[in-house]
Amino acid sequence: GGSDKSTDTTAANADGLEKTQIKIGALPIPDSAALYIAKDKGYFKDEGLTVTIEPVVGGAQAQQSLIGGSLDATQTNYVSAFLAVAAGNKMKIISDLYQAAPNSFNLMVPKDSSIKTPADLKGKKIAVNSKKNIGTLAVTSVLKTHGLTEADVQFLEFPFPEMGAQLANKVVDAAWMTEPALTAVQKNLGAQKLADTMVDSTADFPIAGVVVMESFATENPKTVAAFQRAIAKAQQISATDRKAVEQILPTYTKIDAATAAVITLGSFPTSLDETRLQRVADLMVEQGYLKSPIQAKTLLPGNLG
Amino acid sequence: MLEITNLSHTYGSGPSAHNALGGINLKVAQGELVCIVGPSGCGKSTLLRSIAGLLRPSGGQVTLNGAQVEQTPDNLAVVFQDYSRSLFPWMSVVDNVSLPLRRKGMDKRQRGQAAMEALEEVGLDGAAAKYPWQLSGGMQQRVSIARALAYRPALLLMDEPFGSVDAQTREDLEDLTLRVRNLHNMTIVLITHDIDESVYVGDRVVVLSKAPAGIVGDLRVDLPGPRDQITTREHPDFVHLRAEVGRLVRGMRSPSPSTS
Amino acid sequence: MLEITNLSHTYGSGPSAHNALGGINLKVAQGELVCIVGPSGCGKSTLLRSIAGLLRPSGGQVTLNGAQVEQTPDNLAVVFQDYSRSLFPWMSVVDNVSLPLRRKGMDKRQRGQAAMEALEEVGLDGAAAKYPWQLSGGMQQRVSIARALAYRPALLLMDEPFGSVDAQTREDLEDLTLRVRNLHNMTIVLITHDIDESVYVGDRVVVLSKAPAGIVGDLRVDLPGPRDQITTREHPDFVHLRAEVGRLVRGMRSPSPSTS
Amino acid sequence: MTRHNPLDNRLLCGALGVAGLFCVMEVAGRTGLIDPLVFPLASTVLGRATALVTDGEFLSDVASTLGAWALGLLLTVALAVPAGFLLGSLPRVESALRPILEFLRPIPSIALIPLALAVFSDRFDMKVTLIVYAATWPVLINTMYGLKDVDPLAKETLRSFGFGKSAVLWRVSLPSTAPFIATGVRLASAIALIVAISAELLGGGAQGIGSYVLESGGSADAVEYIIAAAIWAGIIGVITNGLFVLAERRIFRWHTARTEVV
Amino acid sequence: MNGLLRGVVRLWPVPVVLLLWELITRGIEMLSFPPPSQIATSMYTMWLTGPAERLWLTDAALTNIPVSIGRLLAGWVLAGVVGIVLGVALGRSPLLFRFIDPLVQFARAIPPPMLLTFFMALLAIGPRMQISFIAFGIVWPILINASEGARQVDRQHLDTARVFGLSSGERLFRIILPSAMPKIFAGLRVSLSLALILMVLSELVGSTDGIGFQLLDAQRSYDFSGVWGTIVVLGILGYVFNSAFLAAERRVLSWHRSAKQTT
Ligand SMILES: Nc1ncnc2c1ncn2[C@@H]1O[C@H](COP(=O)(O)OP(=O)(O)OP(=O)(O)O)[C@@H](O)[C@H]1O
Ligand SMILES: Nc1ncnc2c1ncn2[C@@H]1O[C@H](COP(=O)(O)OP(=O)(O)OP(=O)(O)O)[C@@H](O)[C@H]1O
Ligand SMILES: [Mg+2]
Ligand SMILES: [Mg+2]
Repeated sequence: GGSDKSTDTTAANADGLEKTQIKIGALPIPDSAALYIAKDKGYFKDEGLTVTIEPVVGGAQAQQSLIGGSLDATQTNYVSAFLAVAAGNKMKIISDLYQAAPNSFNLMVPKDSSIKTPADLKGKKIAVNSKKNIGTLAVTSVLKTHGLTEADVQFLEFPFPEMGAQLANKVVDAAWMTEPALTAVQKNLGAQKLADTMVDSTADFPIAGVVVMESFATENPKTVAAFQRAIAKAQQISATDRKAVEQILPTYTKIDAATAAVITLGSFPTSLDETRLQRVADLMVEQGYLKSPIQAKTLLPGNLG
Repeated sequence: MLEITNLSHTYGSGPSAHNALGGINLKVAQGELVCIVGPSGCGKSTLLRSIAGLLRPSGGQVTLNGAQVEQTPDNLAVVFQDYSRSLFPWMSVVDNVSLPLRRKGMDKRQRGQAAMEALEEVGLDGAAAKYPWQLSGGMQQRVSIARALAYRPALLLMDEPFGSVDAQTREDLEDLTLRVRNLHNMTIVLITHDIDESVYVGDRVVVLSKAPAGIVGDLRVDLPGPRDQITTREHPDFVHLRAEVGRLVRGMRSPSPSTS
Repeated sequence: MLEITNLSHTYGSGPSAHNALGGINLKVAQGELVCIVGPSGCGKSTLLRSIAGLLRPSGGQVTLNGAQVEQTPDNLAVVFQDYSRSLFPWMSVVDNVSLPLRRKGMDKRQRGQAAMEALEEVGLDGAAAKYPWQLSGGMQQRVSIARALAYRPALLLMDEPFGSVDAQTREDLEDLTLRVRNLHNMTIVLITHDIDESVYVGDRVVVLSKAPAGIVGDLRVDLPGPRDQITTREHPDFVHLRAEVGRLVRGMRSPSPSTS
Repeated sequence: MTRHNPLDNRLLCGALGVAGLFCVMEVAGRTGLIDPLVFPLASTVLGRATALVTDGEFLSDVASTLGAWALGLLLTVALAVPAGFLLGSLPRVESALRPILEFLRPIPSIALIPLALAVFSDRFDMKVTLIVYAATWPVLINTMYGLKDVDPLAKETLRSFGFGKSAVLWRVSLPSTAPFIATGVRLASAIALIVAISAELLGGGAQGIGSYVLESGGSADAVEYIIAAAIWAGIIGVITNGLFVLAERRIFRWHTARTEVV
Repeated sequence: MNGLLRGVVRLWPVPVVLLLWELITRGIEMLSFPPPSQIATSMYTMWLTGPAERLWLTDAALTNIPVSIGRLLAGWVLAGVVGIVLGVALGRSPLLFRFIDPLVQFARAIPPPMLLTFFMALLAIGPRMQISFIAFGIVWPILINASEGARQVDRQHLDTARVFGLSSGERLFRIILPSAMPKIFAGLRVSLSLALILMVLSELVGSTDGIGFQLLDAQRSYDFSGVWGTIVVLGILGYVFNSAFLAAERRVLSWHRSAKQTT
């Protein structure tokens, strides 16, 4: 495999784009709203791009698809991206998509739980959607502020939609959740918020962006630039117009309009900022996710190596 | 003891249907040995399977000691024509013979002993520990005879039981059958192609006609007992009866193998 | 044509080994019909399987037209003792018979015709479209005879081929075999338990002894031809020979079924 | 002689069986044996599953999954049956390859998905490859077992008429192994469906039942969607299996006539 | 000794394939496809760098591998018992078959990842849930083969049993089961490999130990030689189980092999 096999490498067209057909992977969650807004409002088309959005399972799988060539670009969370780069994958982040806001990623406990503060979590089981990822990173930093370490708890992997059941069945003592499951467990099970995990060192934490293979970025600079322009426009709308996001959510997720209106959303950054990204890398080093520091700027296009 | 009334059977349906039995009436008394002869494919095995309750006949009925045969009756043994497929390849010869004896309330030792005795009687005590597929055709046939005799059934059905053994063994097995019958007062229905045999062992010989099978002859064999392979076969009645049966079988044969 | 030298075979090994053939020497000339008789389980089928190249004997060798038999030789047909298992249940009767004819380079029509003729000869033209498991035992046996005869082999091996049919059909099949042999100059080795039959159809009768099988008698049958069921069987030489064979078989029998 | 015993009707009995299970699930949900919050009520799920029939998007997903399923199964048969015959009739080759095959066989196709993603630039190809990988084993093994079950006397019969190895293989071994192979294919068919959906579910993609579930993953009642889709997977399984059984009964009448319960 | 030697000689294709694999992976240089030598190193560090008194096994080896094998075998045995009992019942009772068969066909077509949702809801996560999940996922080949085998007993054998008035228990244990045995064993063998797969699946969600857990851990850490290492362990386990199974089968089905042998 490799990007040489990817679809339709048309010669330069009117805009001089190296490639006009792009397949991008996205998760059916609010993070990727801008991709769908850009497609819906025709921003991609304006740039001469034909973009197909395919659902993916998670960052790791999507990155493998980049390598194989079934995707040209994909949404991914930054923790996965840095881990992949540290493992030797050559990838570039080309757009920022999503950033944490207060109460967008909370630790939840069952209604009648004896756990009142994060300090009570010692020796308990916590559900996260994926280990060695943003959830564990954020929860660990909350634990740290309460004098605990990662070793004091046990992380268990569950898909977000199933966490409610695990809380109810007392399989886990707490669950790190995001929307719309977050609202659902509060409504259905009366689950309670134990802590907002996006505070202090993780406040306004960068969550997700779009990555491509390094080779893709070098071979298709104009296409990448066109893509970035389209996303920037869409991010602008998402950042300023919650209604637009509420409207787009039911079109690509099974979140209905009523739920979309009440859930807590993160924010949609309008630029790709290397210092913000560096926070992720630094926290990962601090918590031992990365063995050696990574310069975030090496992951931005134009910084090869 | 055994009463067959108006028994008929048709295999299949529609244009390919085959009417094998066409209304058979037959009574067999307790302790009687009835031989059935008839041309190949006429319906002898079908009749036997109906008596054994292995086949639900299309019409008529079979009663055994007054009760209609619906299920396989109790206290019955069968020596099948296709003996090799009726032995269980996963059991040794002696296990094959002793298996049915479990129903007789014997314990393991008794079963083994009875099985060994029966095997000895058919000349197979040396092969007890072998598996059926290690035996020759005739030996397999003798195992299935031993199994049936060891069981000491009230009614014994035998479908060409001595077809695969040599002449001498055949005679011995005929005598063995007669002896066991007398000892335990069994009722036996025996199908055979050997007309001499039918007259030698039978109290009666029933001749069936070609499909649909019907009874064309029912001869009582009144030979002085005990029978003996040499003297009985020389008896004038024997010679006469065997000629009679031969005539009946021949007369009833249908499209013969071409003799052009 | 066929030459068997010092053929011996032992089944299995160790303490449970069974020595079935103990050094057999036999020559069969082109066009000859040799009958083999011997007690049940002595090793007749084993001998036949060695000739057919279906079993690699432990010792000695079989040569056919000067060439040693390693594989199954060409232009050979076998009627197995366990005929029902040698028919293919997934094919109709006529297909079973015509299948081997493919080797004869016949086209489909010719094959069908030859198969139908053979079935007619054994009296089964009415059953051509049926499946083997829809036939009676004797009918299945005749199908496998028809299959072998239709093939017109140079060497035909038959293992108790007429055991499951009635007396009249048996005689017809014996005559059919003789006729086909004469027409196509086949060499035939036929195993039988019927001493009369061995003398009636055979040019020679070979008598085997009990395990390990050895040849205890090899009698030339010099009866005037063409043979006829009635006159031949009345011929004094026939009566004499059959008594001779009977004596040989009886003499060689080993542990007999108990006659207590 | 025609008896109209309702219990002779396959469809009716099957429907009763399914209805029975449905009622049990519903009662379990209503009595709180299974918490409806944890696992939705049978009636809720049924409603969701019924609604999917009119969902054009879902139907095209089903079509896409079935496409991969059919192609995968076809390739499996084309590959595994000859391979089974080869291994079954050449013991030397079999013993040489056995360590490799027995090593590969238990490797979960699901564990291979991330690796397959890195190799295939086309998800359909990837799906089909994974299907073939997983579905080959039952067909291969059943073929080899069936081959061992061929009546030696039937083979000898043909050999005695001077037919060569290949003719014996083609005219005796194949027909008498065929019922075994058919069972293997029937097993493989369900596995193929399972792998197709799992690959979509764990590997992502734009089309397929698994992708449909994936898209609903962000919803609050995702579990309902998962179960509704699972029900459709099950129904497809019942239908395809029924078709296979029907075909088997027609083709292997000679086999069933001798053995089946009367 | 001779047999052992022959066994070793029989394994000759293994080094050949390994060498080829090494050459190819070195040639293509893909991160997700590390060469076997690297996989071996990582397997060694993962499992064999423990203290000598524990046979050099690491904590990871001692915690993950035995629990996984335990779950796998428990699930397999459970599936074997249920599959044979239910399968034979279905095979011998046309009525039961008509009622249950659609459910069986339905249940076995549900992809295990979806099934996991159901099992997690029904039984809280833990060995109980994992074992029943494994058993449920692998029971089908056993069940179907058993029912097929029980249905297709040679009619002559059954007639013989009926004629001699064998009780239903004897019919079952002495006729039906032995005739169905070859098919049942084919099913058991397929399931044994499936069990390994389901075991991994059951350990991917919400588990805290096991080989699947370790696989997930390696995947999450982008440790591809670790991923491959666990895959290799799965392969080895599968090979060992299968060999043990075949040895057992050879004993139980010796009659079958000999009866069906061409002389
Ligand atoms: N596969 C086998 N394994 C072990 N022993 C065998 C095997 N086949 C045959 N035998 C033994 O070899 C001897 C000769 O068998 P064979 O079938 O040749 O006898 P036969 O002369 O044809 O007898 P019959 O007239 O009863 O058919 C028998 O004692 C039998 O037990
Ligand atoms: N399962 C079946 N389906 C269709 N027809 C059958 C079936 N079984 C037997 N027949 C037919 O019924 C007729 C009688 O068969 P049966 O087996 O009773 O004959 P038989 O008298 O025992 O003959 P043989 O002496 O040759 O054994 C035959 O013509 C046969 O073709
Ligand atoms: Mg008959
Ligand atoms: Mg023989």
